[in-house]
Amino acid sequence: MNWNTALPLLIVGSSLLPGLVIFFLAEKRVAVRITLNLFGAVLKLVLVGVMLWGVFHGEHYEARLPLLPGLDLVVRAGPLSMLFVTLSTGLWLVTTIYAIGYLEESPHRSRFFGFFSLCVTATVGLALAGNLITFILFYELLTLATYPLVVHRGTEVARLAGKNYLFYTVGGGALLLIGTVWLYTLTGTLEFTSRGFVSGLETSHQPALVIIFVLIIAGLGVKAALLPFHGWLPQAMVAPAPVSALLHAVAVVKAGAFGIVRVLYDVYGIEFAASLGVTLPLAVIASATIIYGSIRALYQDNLKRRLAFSTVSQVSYITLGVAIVGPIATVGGLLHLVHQGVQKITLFFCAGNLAETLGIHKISMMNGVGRRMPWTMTAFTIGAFGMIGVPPLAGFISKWYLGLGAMQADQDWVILILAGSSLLNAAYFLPILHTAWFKAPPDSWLLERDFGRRETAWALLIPPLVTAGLTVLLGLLASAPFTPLEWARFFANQEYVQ
Amino acid sequence: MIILLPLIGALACFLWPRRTVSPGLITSLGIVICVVGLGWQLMHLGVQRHAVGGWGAPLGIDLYADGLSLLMLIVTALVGTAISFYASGYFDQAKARHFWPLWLFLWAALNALFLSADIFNLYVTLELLGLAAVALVALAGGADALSGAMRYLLVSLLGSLAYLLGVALLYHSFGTVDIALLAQHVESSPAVWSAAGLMTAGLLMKTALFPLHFWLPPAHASAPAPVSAALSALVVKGSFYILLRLWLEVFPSTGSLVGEMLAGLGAAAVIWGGVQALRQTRLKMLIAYSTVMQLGYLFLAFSIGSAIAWQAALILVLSHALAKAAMFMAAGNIQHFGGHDRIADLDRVAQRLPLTLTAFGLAGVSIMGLPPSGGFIAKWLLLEMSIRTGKWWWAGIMVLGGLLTAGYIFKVIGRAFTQAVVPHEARSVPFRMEWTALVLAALVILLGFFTTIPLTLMNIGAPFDGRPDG
Amino acid sequence: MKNNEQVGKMFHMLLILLLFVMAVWLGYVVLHLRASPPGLNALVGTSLDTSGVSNPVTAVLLNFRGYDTLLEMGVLLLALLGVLSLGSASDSRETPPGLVLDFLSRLLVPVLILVSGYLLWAGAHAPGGAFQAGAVLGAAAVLLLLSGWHLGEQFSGLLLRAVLILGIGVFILAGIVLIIFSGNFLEYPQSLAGAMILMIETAAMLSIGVTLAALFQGIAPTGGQDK
Amino acid sequence: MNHMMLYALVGVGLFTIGLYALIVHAQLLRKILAINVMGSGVFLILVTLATRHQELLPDPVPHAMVITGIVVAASATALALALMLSLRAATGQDTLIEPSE
Repeated sequence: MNWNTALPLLIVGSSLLPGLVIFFLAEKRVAVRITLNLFGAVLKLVLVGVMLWGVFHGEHYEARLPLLPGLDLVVRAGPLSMLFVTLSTGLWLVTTIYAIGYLEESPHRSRFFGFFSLCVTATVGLALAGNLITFILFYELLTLATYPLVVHRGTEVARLAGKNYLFYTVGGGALLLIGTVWLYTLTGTLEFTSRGFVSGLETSHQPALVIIFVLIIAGLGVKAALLPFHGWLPQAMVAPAPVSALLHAVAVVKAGAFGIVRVLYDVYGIEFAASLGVTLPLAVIASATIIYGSIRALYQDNLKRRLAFSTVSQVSYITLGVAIVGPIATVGGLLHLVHQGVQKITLFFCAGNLAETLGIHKISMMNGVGRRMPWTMTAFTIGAFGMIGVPPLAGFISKWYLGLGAMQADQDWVILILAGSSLLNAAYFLPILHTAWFKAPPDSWLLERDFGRRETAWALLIPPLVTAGLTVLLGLLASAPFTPLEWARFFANQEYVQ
Repeated sequence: MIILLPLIGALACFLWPRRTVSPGLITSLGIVICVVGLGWQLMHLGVQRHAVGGWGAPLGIDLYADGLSLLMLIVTALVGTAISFYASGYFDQAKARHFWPLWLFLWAALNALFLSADIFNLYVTLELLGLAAVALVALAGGADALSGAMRYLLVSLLGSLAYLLGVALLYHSFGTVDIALLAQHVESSPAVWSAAGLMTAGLLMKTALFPLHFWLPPAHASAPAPVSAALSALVVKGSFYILLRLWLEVFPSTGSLVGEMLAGLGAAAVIWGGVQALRQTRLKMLIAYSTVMQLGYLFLAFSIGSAIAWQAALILVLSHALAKAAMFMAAGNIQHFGGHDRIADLDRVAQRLPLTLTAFGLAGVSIMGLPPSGGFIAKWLLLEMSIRTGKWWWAGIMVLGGLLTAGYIFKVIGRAFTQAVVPHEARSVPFRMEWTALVLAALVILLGFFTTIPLTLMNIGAPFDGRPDG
Repeated sequence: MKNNEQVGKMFHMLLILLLFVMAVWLGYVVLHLRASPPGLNALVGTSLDTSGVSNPVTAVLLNFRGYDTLLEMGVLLLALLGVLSLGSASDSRETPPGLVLDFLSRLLVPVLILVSGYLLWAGAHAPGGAFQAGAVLGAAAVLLLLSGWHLGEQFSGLLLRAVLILGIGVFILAGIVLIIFSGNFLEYPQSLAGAMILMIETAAMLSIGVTLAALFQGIAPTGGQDK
Repeated sequence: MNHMMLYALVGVGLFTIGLYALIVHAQLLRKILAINVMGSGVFLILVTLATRHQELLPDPVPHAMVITGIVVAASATALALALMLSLRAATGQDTLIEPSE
């Protein structure tokens, strides 16, 4: 086994092993657990950095394990995987720090961090997956690993939310599975290939291919919270804040969106998919989800619920971008995969801080909170502006590319969607900001915890500030080397070269 | 000789009842070594045939080992060893002196069954198996267990008699009871079809295929935990194995109407078992209905009928055996710890047995057919084959079954995360009982990555490629 | 309720009908079996000379298909184990036997033992053998139990169990020894076959007899007492 | 058709009657007896069919099978009776009961 084989395995294993060890740690061994967690996260980040460098210089990283005759488990590094791997690894480190601060003193921490690590393992695994069956394997693992996190609080509400989550995701998994098996019987391979591997099939198979596409996309759409499969996401907000961050930004929702990109580009091939006539309906559904999510978000008073509906809306930008069929729109969609993640995680961290420090869960209770927690609310503001798409923040860049891509592909109606949703974004974010900054604070907060001169614990404050900083940087330095923009272009070039 | 060792062990345990545990465990390890030896033989020398008494068929009895038998023996050895370890912590002195001889007899019967190539000899092993299983169920004592055991005994005897009548018809038609010889002579005739019908019906009773499953849940649910594990994981597979052998080798063509009918019943079992499992309020009943359901999957292969479908069914046998044993052990731990197995009150118990719960969860992953696990691979292959052969409705059944399974597995697991209100008085669970369950469950997950090994093993002697020639 | 009854009746009729059809079909099948089955008769005849016994049934039971018989001894022992594990074993009934029973048993038991010995011996060349002999022996033991005989404490422990497993134990032992000598499990060398079969049969008879008696003892209801 | 075949038919009849009784009767003792009747039917068929050729000696193999079968049946019956008695001691009735919740 040489280095190029070992590296992807190491990247997957660097969270798996600490995770497994953590399960068996006694509850009170805090120091060991924190060390393990951080060690895994940092190590992973370093390894990913090495891999980034390698992939950029044309190295080929791949490891396979025979699963069945003719079917291997494959992990392989490519531009698209690197984009997602880097995102989730980076955000994982931040989220781990945050979770350590957030869950201080709460019960079942070993269990929590164990599954937490598994969850990231699954995400990285599916990002690196080199064929559809490996993808499914990690995709289902992700479902299983997130379930205990969703129900972590152990209340009846949490149990029901978990039940709901499973109902959707396991159902989705079943659709995905059946679509994949069917595809396999037609093609005899599931290996991800640039520009797809199904286009060589006889034309008589096309109706079947369309049905398979619908099955697979529906299966993935559950996690990507596409309309009408979005129902689980707002409910799952009962989970602790780090878990929400994980669901919305790092892992689950992104896994769905990422899967859609994979299937569209590396299984069907975007041009073949367009010739099957399946991309336009997908774009329409994505658009509908964008508008619907935004409108629902307007009516939520619970902060995390509003953020959740915002995610429903924002994640569909990714799908929309890749379904428009055009290199620039693809770049936009992929960029949004990263940018939305960074921005949304900021928002959830801040929401968690408010809940943890002051006991605030509702927007109507946020009067003047900016004066009590200025740093947190600054980060929140940056995240929110990014979501709305205010230049020069990250969100602006991705929306810009989306718009440009739509024009290039002659899909002008998309511009309307983008504009409309940006307005709606503003409509549901700006009131929050107004409440927080410009209304008078109440005499006392609901459940205030004292942190001396700081507004809250360091472990809670640093992560949102870091991600907010990233939001700014990703916007300002969008065209510097090694940015997501460059990777996305790298990928789009591979897929669209004639 | 794989059969004799447990027999001797059983006798030893009977002879010296005070110290049953150590001979029991030594025997278990001995069997494992023997099975490994046989596996080595098969891999290097090919299929083995041993003529007992030196006479050979048709006069004497032949033992026959190919990949199929080997795989079943391996499953039995794995699960059996685990059960032995588990039981050494489970039973108190008074029960143990009865458990060990009975259990080793059961094991001997299974091994004998998997090695026999003679349909009358199979009848004797079936009876041995049935009686041992019944006696083990009754070991739990109490009205439920006794009634379950009684029902089981009646069904088992009825099944055996139907089988025996079939054997009689076959013998008098062809003058032999050796499977290979029968395979050469059999031709379609009313007698053959009656024999096939009788034997199949008898074996289906014992395999508890819907709608002949009624006896299984009470028996499996009321037995002591290690026994439940053995019954669900191994005993029902014994009669399934005979069924498989008969239809693969003796009776003409599997893709026929009978195959479709069996698969149809299997599909009904999947749905019915799943729905019933969802409705149960007791954990062990739930697991027992889950067995009814999973057995249904096996019969789908009768319709699909290709070699790969059979292999998938066997992978399913393997992973189900491991997973179900782990589940029953976990349930046993919970019952031991909290004194009950009501699902609604599990939260008081489960949180304090994290290892047990993990075992249950991991086993559940395989039972649901989610990756990574042996159950997933089996399901993948079955799905693939059903679509390939154009029988996509079975794929639909499988997916629906998977969803039902997820429903009932998480019905249990979900309880484990809710906060317990009332603290619960509890007995501590021996270390090895928790770990045995966990190891089995971990094995079934690992199986998801290393399926190629059992696939290679079971293909020794190509048991699935239609009838053996010659 | 009436409706229920009617359904029950319907079901009943249906069952009878189904069973009737099954019976007719099986009858037809039995009558029309292939005219000349290539039975094993001829083969048994030719192999009989080398089997060590001259009664074909015994030859089949203990030589050709001896393995079946071995497992069957297992079944018998297993049933006993099962019965014992139910834990209802009890002393024999408390009421003293009547005069007739007492007298008869004293008279019959020796005869029965003698008969069983004869059957065992005869099994080599005429109908008879270990099972028949064992059954008679068992009957003798049951008779003793019924008429109030007790086994001494010193016999009911290890020794009794040793006798119970004697049959199958000797069988297995012989099999293993034979593997070493002739390469096949239970393959008797021609010269010793008769003697070995007799030895196994003797052990089997003892075990069968005692097992049957023990089964009876295990099942026998406790005389009059509750639980 | 010779008289032996008549016995075989009786065997079929016994099997059927036993099956009927097994299904219809609730009492365990009757069920156990029914099983035994069925068994006798099977044994009868096995043995009588062995003598279909008057010119030859009866085929010994089925005889051996029947002996084995009888021993098995006797063992099973013993176990069944013991179970039945234990069940009656535990529940006070001689029929099967449904599992309790």
